[in-house]
Amino acid sequence: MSKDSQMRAAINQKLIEMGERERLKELLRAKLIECGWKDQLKAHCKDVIKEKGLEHVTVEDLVAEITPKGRALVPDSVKKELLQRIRAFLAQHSTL
Amino acid sequence: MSKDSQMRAAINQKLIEMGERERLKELLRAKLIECGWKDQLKAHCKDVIKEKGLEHVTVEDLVAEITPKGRALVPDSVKKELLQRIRAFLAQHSTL
Amino acid sequence: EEARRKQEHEAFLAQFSESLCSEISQEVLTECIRDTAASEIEHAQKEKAACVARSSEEVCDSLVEETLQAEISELARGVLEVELQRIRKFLK
Repeated sequence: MSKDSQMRAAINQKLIEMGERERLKELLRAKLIECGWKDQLKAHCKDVIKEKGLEHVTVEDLVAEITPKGRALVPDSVKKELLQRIRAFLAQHSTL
Repeated sequence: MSKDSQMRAAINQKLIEMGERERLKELLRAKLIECGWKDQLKAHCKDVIKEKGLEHVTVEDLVAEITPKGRALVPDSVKKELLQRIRAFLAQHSTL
Repeated sequence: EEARRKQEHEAFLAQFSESLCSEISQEVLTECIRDTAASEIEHAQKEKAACVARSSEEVCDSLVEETLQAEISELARGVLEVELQRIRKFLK
Protein backbone atom coordinates (compact mmCIF):
# COMPACT_ATOMS: atom_id res chain seq x y z
CA MET A 1 0.00 0.00 0.00
CA SER A 2 1.48 3.34 -1.02
CA LYS A 3 1.95 6.22 1.43
CA ASP A 4 -0.84 8.16 -0.24
CA SER A 5 -3.36 5.36 -0.08
CA GLN A 6 -2.45 4.71 3.57
CA MET A 7 -3.04 8.38 4.27
CA ARG A 8 -6.34 8.36 2.40
CA ALA A 9 -7.50 5.35 4.40
CA ALA A 10 -6.46 7.03 7.66
CA ILE A 11 -8.28 10.26 6.78
CA ASN A 12 -11.41 8.40 5.78
CA GLN A 13 -11.35 6.35 8.95
CA LYS A 14 -11.00 9.43 11.11
CA LEU A 15 -13.84 11.19 9.25
CA ILE A 16 -16.12 8.18 9.67
CA GLU A 17 -15.20 7.59 13.33
CA MET A 18 -16.08 11.13 14.28
CA GLY A 19 -19.24 11.25 12.17
CA GLU A 20 -17.69 14.02 10.07
CA ARG A 21 -18.03 12.16 6.76
CA GLU A 22 -21.81 12.05 7.14
CA ARG A 23 -21.90 15.71 8.19
CA LEU A 24 -19.86 16.67 5.12
CA LYS A 25 -22.22 14.79 2.83
CA GLU A 26 -25.14 16.52 4.51
CA LEU A 27 -23.45 19.88 4.00
CA LEU A 28 -22.87 19.08 0.33
CA ARG A 29 -26.51 18.08 -0.18
CA ALA A 30 -27.65 21.34 1.41
CA LYS A 31 -25.24 23.34 -0.75
CA LEU A 32 -26.48 21.61 -3.90
CA ILE A 33 -30.01 22.71 -3.13
CA GLU A 34 -28.94 26.20 -2.10
CA CYS A 35 -26.96 26.87 -5.29
CA GLY A 36 -29.76 25.67 -7.58
CA TRP A 37 -27.96 22.51 -8.71
CA LYS A 38 -30.94 20.33 -7.94
CA ASP A 39 -33.40 22.55 -9.83
CA GLN A 40 -31.13 22.80 -12.86
CA LEU A 41 -30.62 19.06 -12.98
CA LYS A 42 -34.33 18.40 -12.55
CA ALA A 43 -35.02 20.63 -15.54
CA HIS A 44 -32.35 18.78 -17.50
CA CYS A 45 -34.03 15.45 -16.60
CA LYS A 46 -37.31 16.72 -17.93
CA ASP A 47 -35.65 17.87 -21.17
CA VAL A 48 -34.07 14.45 -21.68
CA ILE A 49 -37.37 12.68 -21.04
CA LYS A 50 -39.13 15.03 -23.42
CA GLU A 51 -36.51 14.55 -26.08
CA LYS A 52 -36.30 10.75 -25.87
CA GLY A 53 -39.92 10.06 -25.01
CA LEU A 54 -41.01 8.73 -21.63
CA GLU A 55 -41.56 5.23 -22.92
CA HIS A 56 -37.95 5.00 -24.08
CA VAL A 57 -36.23 6.10 -20.88
CA THR A 58 -35.24 3.91 -17.91
CA VAL A 59 -33.81 5.22 -14.64
CA GLU A 60 -30.38 3.90 -15.68
CA ASP A 61 -30.54 5.72 -19.03
CA LEU A 62 -31.52 8.91 -17.34
CA VAL A 63 -28.76 8.63 -14.74
CA ALA A 64 -26.18 7.98 -17.47
CA GLU A 65 -27.50 10.90 -19.48
CA ILE A 66 -27.53 13.50 -16.73
CA THR A 67 -24.42 12.48 -14.76
CA PRO A 68 -21.86 14.50 -16.80
CA LYS A 69 -23.96 17.64 -16.44
CA GLY A 70 -24.57 16.84 -12.79
CA ARG A 71 -20.82 16.76 -12.19
CA ALA A 72 -20.13 19.87 -14.24
CA LEU A 73 -22.81 21.89 -12.50
CA VAL A 74 -21.28 21.57 -9.03
CA PRO A 75 -19.79 25.03 -8.33
CA ASP A 76 -16.08 25.10 -7.56
CA SER A 77 -16.83 27.17 -4.48
CA VAL A 78 -18.81 24.25 -3.03
CA LYS A 79 -15.96 21.78 -3.58
CA LYS A 80 -13.53 24.34 -2.17
CA GLU A 81 -15.62 24.80 0.96
CA LEU A 82 -15.79 21.07 1.48
CA LEU A 83 -12.03 20.70 1.10
CA GLN A 84 -11.51 23.58 3.50
CA ARG A 85 -13.65 21.81 6.05
CA ILE A 86 -11.74 18.57 5.65
CA ARG A 87 -8.48 20.46 6.15
CA ALA A 88 -9.79 22.21 9.25
CA PHE A 89 -11.00 18.89 10.63
CA LEU A 90 -7.59 17.31 10.07
CA ALA A 91 -5.82 20.26 11.65
CA GLN A 92 -7.99 19.82 14.72
CA HIS A 93 -7.61 16.04 14.87
CA SER A 94 -4.06 15.67 13.61
CA THR A 95 -3.09 12.25 14.87
CA LEU A 96 -2.47 10.98 11.36
CA MET B 1 52.37 29.58 30.04
CA SER B 2 54.63 26.71 28.93
CA LYS B 3 56.58 26.87 25.70
CA ASP B 4 54.32 24.22 24.13
CA SER B 5 51.13 26.04 24.91
CA GLN B 6 52.61 29.31 23.70
CA MET B 7 53.46 27.63 20.42
CA ARG B 8 50.03 26.04 20.24
CA ALA B 9 48.36 29.41 20.72
CA ALA B 10 50.61 31.02 18.10
CA ILE B 11 49.92 28.31 15.52
CA ASN B 12 46.20 28.43 16.21
CA GLN B 13 46.23 32.16 15.68
CA LYS B 14 48.13 31.75 12.42
CA LEU B 15 45.69 29.08 11.26
CA ILE B 16 42.80 31.43 11.79
CA GLU B 17 44.52 34.53 10.45
CA MET B 18 45.57 32.81 7.25
CA GLY B 19 42.12 31.34 6.75
CA GLU B 20 43.59 27.84 6.86
CA ARG B 21 41.33 26.63 9.66
CA GLU B 22 38.27 27.48 7.57
CA ARG B 23 39.85 25.90 4.50
CA LEU B 24 40.54 22.70 6.43
CA LYS B 25 36.92 22.56 7.58
CA GLU B 26 35.76 23.21 4.03
CA LEU B 27 38.01 20.43 2.76
CA LEU B 28 36.56 18.00 5.27
CA ARG B 29 32.99 19.00 4.39
CA ALA B 30 33.69 18.48 0.69
CA LYS B 31 35.34 15.12 1.35
CA LEU B 32 32.37 13.96 3.41
CA ILE B 33 30.06 14.67 0.50
CA GLU B 34 32.45 13.19 -2.07
CA CYS B 35 32.90 9.89 -0.23
CA GLY B 36 29.15 9.37 0.22
CA TRP B 37 29.17 9.97 3.98
CA LYS B 38 26.42 12.58 3.73
CA ASP B 39 24.19 10.34 1.63
CA GLN B 40 24.66 7.45 4.04
CA LEU B 41 23.80 9.72 6.95
CA LYS B 42 20.70 10.99 5.15
CA ALA B 43 19.57 7.42 4.53
CA HIS B 44 20.13 6.60 8.21
CA CYS B 45 18.06 9.66 9.20
CA LYS B 46 15.23 8.47 6.96
CA ASP B 47 15.35 5.01 8.57
CA VAL B 48 15.19 6.46 12.08
CA ILE B 49 12.31 8.80 11.18
CA LYS B 50 10.44 5.90 9.57
CA GLU B 51 11.06 3.62 12.52
CA LYS B 52 10.12 6.11 15.25
CA GLY B 53 7.46 8.06 13.36
CA LEU B 54 7.95 11.69 12.36
CA GLU B 55 5.72 12.98 15.15
CA HIS B 56 7.90 11.29 17.77
CA VAL B 57 11.29 12.62 16.61
CA THR B 58 12.86 15.99 17.37
CA VAL B 59 16.06 17.26 15.77
CA GLU B 60 17.85 16.60 19.06
CA ASP B 61 16.60 12.99 19.19
CA LEU B 62 17.73 12.42 15.65
CA VAL B 63 21.14 13.98 16.27
CA ALA B 64 21.63 11.74 19.31
CA GLU B 65 20.53 8.70 17.34
CA ILE B 66 22.72 9.22 14.27
CA THR B 67 25.86 10.66 15.85
CA PRO B 68 27.60 7.35 16.66
CA LYS B 69 27.06 6.06 13.14
CA GLY B 70 28.02 9.45 11.70
CA ARG B 71 31.36 9.32 13.46
CA ALA B 72 31.98 5.70 12.60
CA LEU B 73 31.23 6.20 8.93
CA VAL B 74 34.02 8.72 8.28
CA PRO B 75 36.55 6.85 6.11
CA ASP B 76 40.10 6.56 7.41
CA SER B 77 41.39 7.96 4.13
CA VAL B 78 39.52 11.22 4.78
CA LYS B 79 40.92 11.54 8.30
CA LYS B 80 44.37 10.74 6.96
CA GLU B 81 44.16 13.40 4.27
CA LEU B 82 43.10 16.03 6.77
CA LEU B 83 45.93 15.09 9.10
CA GLN B 84 48.39 15.22 6.23
CA ARG B 85 47.34 18.72 5.36
CA ILE B 86 47.54 19.89 8.96
CA ARG B 87 51.03 18.41 9.26
CA ALA B 88 52.14 20.14 6.10
CA PHE B 89 50.85 23.47 7.35
CA LEU B 90 52.48 23.04 10.74
CA ALA B 91 55.78 22.04 9.19
CA GLN B 92 55.71 25.20 7.13
CA HIS B 93 54.61 27.59 9.84
CA SER B 94 56.19 26.42 13.06
CA THR B 95 59.74 27.26 13.85
CA LEU B 96 61.91 25.71 16.44
CA GLU C 1 71.24 19.30 22.38
CA GLU C 2 70.17 20.46 18.94
CA ALA C 3 69.13 16.94 17.96
CA ARG C 4 67.15 16.53 21.18
CA ARG C 5 65.34 19.84 20.62
CA LYS C 6 64.55 18.86 17.08
CA GLN C 7 63.17 15.52 18.22
CA GLU C 8 61.05 17.21 20.86
CA HIS C 9 59.73 19.65 18.30
CA GLU C 10 58.81 16.82 15.93
CA ALA C 11 56.98 15.04 18.73
CA PHE C 12 55.12 18.23 19.61
CA LEU C 13 54.07 18.77 15.98
CA ALA C 14 52.86 15.18 15.65
CA GLN C 15 50.80 15.42 18.81
CA PHE C 16 49.49 18.87 17.98
CA SER C 17 48.52 17.80 14.46
CA GLU C 18 46.55 14.90 15.86
CA SER C 19 44.69 17.03 18.38
CA LEU C 20 43.99 19.75 15.80
CA CYS C 21 42.75 17.14 13.35
CA SER C 22 40.37 15.64 15.89
CA GLU C 23 39.22 19.11 16.99
CA ILE C 24 38.42 20.17 13.43
CA SER C 25 36.78 16.80 12.65
CA GLN C 26 34.66 17.09 15.78
CA GLU C 27 33.52 20.60 14.84
CA VAL C 28 32.69 19.69 11.24
CA LEU C 29 30.97 16.40 12.11
CA THR C 30 28.84 17.99 14.83
CA GLU C 31 27.77 20.73 12.44
CA CYS C 32 27.14 18.37 9.49
CA ILE C 33 25.23 15.84 11.60
CA ARG C 34 23.01 18.55 13.02
CA ASP C 35 22.39 20.12 9.61
CA THR C 36 21.58 16.75 8.08
CA ALA C 37 19.19 15.81 10.90
CA ALA C 38 17.41 19.17 10.76
CA SER C 39 17.07 19.14 6.99
CA GLU C 40 15.87 15.52 6.93
CA ILE C 41 13.19 16.29 9.52
CA GLU C 42 12.15 19.35 7.56
CA HIS C 43 12.09 17.33 4.35
CA ALA C 44 9.97 14.61 5.99
CA GLN C 45 7.57 17.24 7.35
CA LYS C 46 7.17 18.83 3.93
CA GLU C 47 6.66 15.44 2.33
CA LYS C 48 4.01 14.54 4.88
CA ALA C 49 2.21 17.86 4.46
CA ALA C 50 2.14 17.32 0.70
CA CYS C 51 0.83 13.78 1.20
CA VAL C 52 -1.92 15.03 3.55
CA ALA C 53 -2.87 17.76 1.06
CA ARG C 54 -3.04 15.33 -1.87
CA SER C 55 -4.95 12.73 0.12
CA SER C 56 -7.41 15.31 1.48
CA GLU C 57 -8.22 16.38 -2.06
CA GLU C 58 -8.74 12.79 -3.13
CA VAL C 59 -10.95 12.08 -0.13
CA CYS C 60 -12.93 15.23 -0.91
CA ASP C 61 -13.33 14.23 -4.57
CA SER C 62 -14.53 10.74 -3.67
CA LEU C 63 -16.96 12.16 -1.13
CA VAL C 64 -18.37 14.55 -3.74
CA GLU C 65 -18.60 11.75 -6.32
CA GLU C 66 -20.33 9.39 -3.88
CA THR C 67 -22.86 12.05 -2.88
CA LEU C 68 -23.47 13.13 -6.47
CA GLN C 69 -24.13 9.58 -7.61
CA ALA C 70 -26.67 9.05 -4.85
CA GLU C 71 -28.32 12.42 -5.46
CA ILE C 72 -28.44 11.98 -9.24
CA SER C 73 -30.00 8.50 -8.95
CA GLU C 74 -32.58 9.73 -6.49
CA LEU C 75 -33.36 12.77 -8.63
CA ALA C 76 -33.68 10.76 -11.86
CA ARG C 77 -35.92 8.22 -10.15
CA GLY C 78 -38.04 10.98 -8.64
CA VAL C 79 -38.49 12.93 -11.89
CA LEU C 80 -39.30 9.79 -13.86
CA GLU C 81 -41.84 8.74 -11.24
CA VAL C 82 -43.56 12.13 -11.35
CA GLU C 83 -43.63 12.11 -15.14
CA LEU C 84 -45.10 8.61 -15.18
CA GLN C 85 -47.78 9.60 -12.69
CA ARG C 86 -48.57 12.65 -14.78
CA ILE C 87 -49.02 10.50 -17.89
CA ARG C 88 -51.13 7.95 -15.99
CA LYS C 89 -53.35 10.72 -14.69
CA PHE C 90 -53.63 12.15 -18.18
CA LEU C 91 -54.55 8.76 -19.66
CA LYS C 92 -57.22 8.23 -17.03
